[in-house]
Amino acid sequence: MIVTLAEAVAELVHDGDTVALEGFTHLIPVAAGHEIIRQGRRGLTLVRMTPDIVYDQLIGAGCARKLVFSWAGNPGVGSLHRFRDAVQHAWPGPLEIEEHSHAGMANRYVAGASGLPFAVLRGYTGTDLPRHTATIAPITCPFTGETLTAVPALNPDVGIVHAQRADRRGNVQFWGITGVHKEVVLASARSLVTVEEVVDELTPAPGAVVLPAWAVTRVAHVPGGSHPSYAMGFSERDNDYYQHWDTISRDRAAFGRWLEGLTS
Amino acid sequence: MIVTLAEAVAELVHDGDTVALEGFTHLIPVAAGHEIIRQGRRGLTLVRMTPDIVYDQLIGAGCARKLVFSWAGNPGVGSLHRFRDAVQHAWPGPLEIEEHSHAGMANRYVAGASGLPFAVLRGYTGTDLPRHTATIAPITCPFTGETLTAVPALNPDVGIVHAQRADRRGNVQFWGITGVHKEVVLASARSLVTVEEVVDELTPAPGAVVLPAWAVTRVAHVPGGSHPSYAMGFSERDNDYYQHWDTISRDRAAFGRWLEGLTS
Amino acid sequence: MSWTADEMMTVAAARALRGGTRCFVGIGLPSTAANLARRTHAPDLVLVYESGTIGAKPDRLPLSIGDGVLAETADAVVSVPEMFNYWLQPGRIDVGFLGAAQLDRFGNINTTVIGDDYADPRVRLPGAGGAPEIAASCREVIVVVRQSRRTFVDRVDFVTSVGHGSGPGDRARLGLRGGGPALVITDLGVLEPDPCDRELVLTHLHPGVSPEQAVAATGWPLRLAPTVSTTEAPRPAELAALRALTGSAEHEERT
Amino acid sequence: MSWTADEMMTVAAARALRGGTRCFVGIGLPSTAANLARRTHAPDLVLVYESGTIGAKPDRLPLSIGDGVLAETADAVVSVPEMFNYWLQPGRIDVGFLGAAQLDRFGNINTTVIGDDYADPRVRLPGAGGAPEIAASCREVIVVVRQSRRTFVDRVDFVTSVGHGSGPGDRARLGLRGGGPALVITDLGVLEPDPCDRELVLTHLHPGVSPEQAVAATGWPLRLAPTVSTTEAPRPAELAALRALTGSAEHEERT
Repeated sequence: MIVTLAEAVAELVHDGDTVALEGFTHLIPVAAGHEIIRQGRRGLTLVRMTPDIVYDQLIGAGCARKLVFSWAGNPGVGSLHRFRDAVQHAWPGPLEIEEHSHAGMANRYVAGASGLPFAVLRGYTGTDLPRHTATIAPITCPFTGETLTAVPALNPDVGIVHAQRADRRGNVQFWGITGVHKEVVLASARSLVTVEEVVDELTPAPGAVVLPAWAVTRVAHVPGGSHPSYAMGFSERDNDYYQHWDTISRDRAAFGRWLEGLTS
Repeated sequence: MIVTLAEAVAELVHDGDTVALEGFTHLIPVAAGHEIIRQGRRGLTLVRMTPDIVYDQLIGAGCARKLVFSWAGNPGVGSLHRFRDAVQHAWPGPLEIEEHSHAGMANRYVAGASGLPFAVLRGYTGTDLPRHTATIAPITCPFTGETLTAVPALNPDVGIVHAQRADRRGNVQFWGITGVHKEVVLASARSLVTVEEVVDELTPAPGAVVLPAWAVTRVAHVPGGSHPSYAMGFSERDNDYYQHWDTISRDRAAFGRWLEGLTS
Repeated sequence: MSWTADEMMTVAAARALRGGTRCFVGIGLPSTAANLARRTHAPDLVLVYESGTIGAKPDRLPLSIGDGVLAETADAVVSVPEMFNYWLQPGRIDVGFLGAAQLDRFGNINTTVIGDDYADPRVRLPGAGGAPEIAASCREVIVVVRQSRRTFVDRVDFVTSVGHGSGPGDRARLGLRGGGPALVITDLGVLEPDPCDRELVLTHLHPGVSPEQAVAATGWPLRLAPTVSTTEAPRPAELAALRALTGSAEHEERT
Repeated sequence: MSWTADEMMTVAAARALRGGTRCFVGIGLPSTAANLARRTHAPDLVLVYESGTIGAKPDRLPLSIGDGVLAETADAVVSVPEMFNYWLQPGRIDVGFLGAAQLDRFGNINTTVIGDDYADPRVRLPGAGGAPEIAASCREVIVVVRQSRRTFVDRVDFVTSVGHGSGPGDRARLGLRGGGPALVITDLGVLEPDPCDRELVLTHLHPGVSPEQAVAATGWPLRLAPTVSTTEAPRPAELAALRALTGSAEHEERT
């Protein structure tokens, strides 16, 4: 149940898989993303509400074939230059995109976690998104006749998140901003949770969510595994790094040097 | 914001209203139900997943015109005799019923809390419920063509629950088995929360749900207001009373004496 | 050590649960059996109650599905909508434990009304609760119910929870993803669906029960499996654990 | 006390928020304005961030919508699906604060792509995030954006979030239940939809800004309201609170 990060990625993530690394600003599994780059995965469909630095890195490193997302930016800083370079200039390769809103993505994970093929929301109406995204469809309420919007379930092959703690049996606990953590783990065929610490026994904490070990495929002990994101109670968000990434990522050569540093 | 129970019921609950008193075994707002009986409300559509003693009492007292529910029994004991008497013998008056499953009722509250007209689930298929309940309909996934089940949102006029604590501004906190507490408060046009205690400031607690004051209409301080149900951290379930109710409720005359004791 | 028919039924139901199994438990006999299994051969059995408690480890028998001891000892407590949507519906639960007021030859269950007229029932029962979706979504269902002609009927008056419908292929046609009733454990023996036609046939008799007794207590022409085994009688350790759980030292002689 | 155009814009946006208002806040200018309002005239303003924090009371300016200080000081922290489904979608939020890369005369917003070809954009922007549903469901929307011909365009290249569509009645026809953009607050002044035709017209100019400047910075023939008021300049207390928040003692002279 508890394995090394390298073992977990080798076992769970295969070329061509649909992979979701989630964490809404908080508890982003960045180290796991780096391990996917190191192991040289190719042709991935990457799913994430808010592709940020780690997805910029995965895209720039050539791991991705397609991106499913709702907001791709460097939060508080600006653009994702590797993402833009891929979309605007197909570098290092073409990147197909499937674009949604946050409400749509969140509900797609909910449907996935619920074993339903689709979710219903009030969303997208009047926007240009449905003209470019095939996975948005109208649906009629059988009781009122009102038209709403349906989006299909997301069921990634692999869902990956970072969390504060696990116990030795693999029960996982996280707190603070929990985002879509529970949904992505439950929606995915396989799941990996990287954790700050492994303890003998989980103790209850306010706002804490617990995922039982049997709902998680693998746990890896990766202290600091969410840097430059943070793990409430363990680390602070490294805002300087987000700024710093802007400089690295603007330039293909600078990015190349960063990538070499990561993989060598 | 914080008023007496009598004031809250007088202000919020009107003859003919659709009223949901919720609490899944835990935190059932029994005292509020008794106050509705005392104030002599009539023609109510009562909604509750698990009508138990307090709904038996409301039905026997003649407050209800209709019951929307998924499981009507005396948990761990047996039947609800006032409910059965109403359905089988129209005593003290006819009782219309709209019958669902737990999964359906829970999702109807979710839709109500979400501002959607309906919810989708895998449910009811192959059962006889759709033949007798109009609020169950098939719905087709626009992406896969699969047929699922839709149920309409529940949006009661009044939603009532019991909770452990509120602060003086009316922020509400509850923990333990939280059932559909959040959903029924958010789904209802008006809401009342009876609480064990009113404190200066809420302190975080493991598993605690907080509803901000602006999402609740009225709070009433009613210590012990869930008896014979319980409030975790404040009281234990009075299992003997559930047994005792079986004796009282079997007999119209015994029930009449109980009712007289409540209202005089 | 002597034991009652209900004790035999509960022990047989407990034995049907393997370690590590995620078990959706209703109150009453299923809860007693599941807790007994956790105390005896399956300490890592995962108890899931529809009140939202996942992995409850009660040190006494809970008296309701919302007993405080369940929340206090659970790995996680979730809302009721989450329980049904995230945990039951996607098929994460291995075994659903159900009772029945009526049960037919295909394991369809009625807990709604007795009588032909839903609008004017002879007996109004509590209704569906979580059962229809437990019956639909768990990988398999175990029914625990006392056997009698009143309960084991040729055709249920109302299908509250679908068993094997009207026979082979029905569950698939209806889109039900769980396997349906795999075992019906009674105070007389055990019934299992015939692998071909899905009709419940008698596969086990509890010690001291004759095939004729089981047939007489069944409202359809009960078929016997090619081999009908005799259930192993409750062992002293099982009985001791059960009685410690239920807090009843007294027990009736089995007739 | 001198001040910059951005400071004037932020102060004007803060003033638009009344006490008790539930405000859905994005990071950047909206967050600064909302936090300023909470520090000055609206201490009981309810800040809601899409990361799931309800009633956050940060003692410093959060640097991301998922800043730890938001979770630590919130009345409640909920999951992201719950935030969108239970809190935003049903219309529980009074004011949604949005930015824009492009904005047209009806207050429609583009944050997706610049250029005519979505598949081959001139500039790929971050995308929708929470904006489409914030624009749809909040009782009203306030847009905070610097005014220029590049941003204030006759027709947005991509409708990410609907304002008043193509005019009166469009929101109702689309089934959008919130009121849409009520104010567009810029570094030059304030625009509001005309009550009849819903086109944005200039209603306020910040001190020292001429109508010609505003017209020149707008990509459609900007209409002026019958009365164009002058915004009250930032008061010293407002500026002091703003600079304490942003931690910048230094400030540029307004040109």
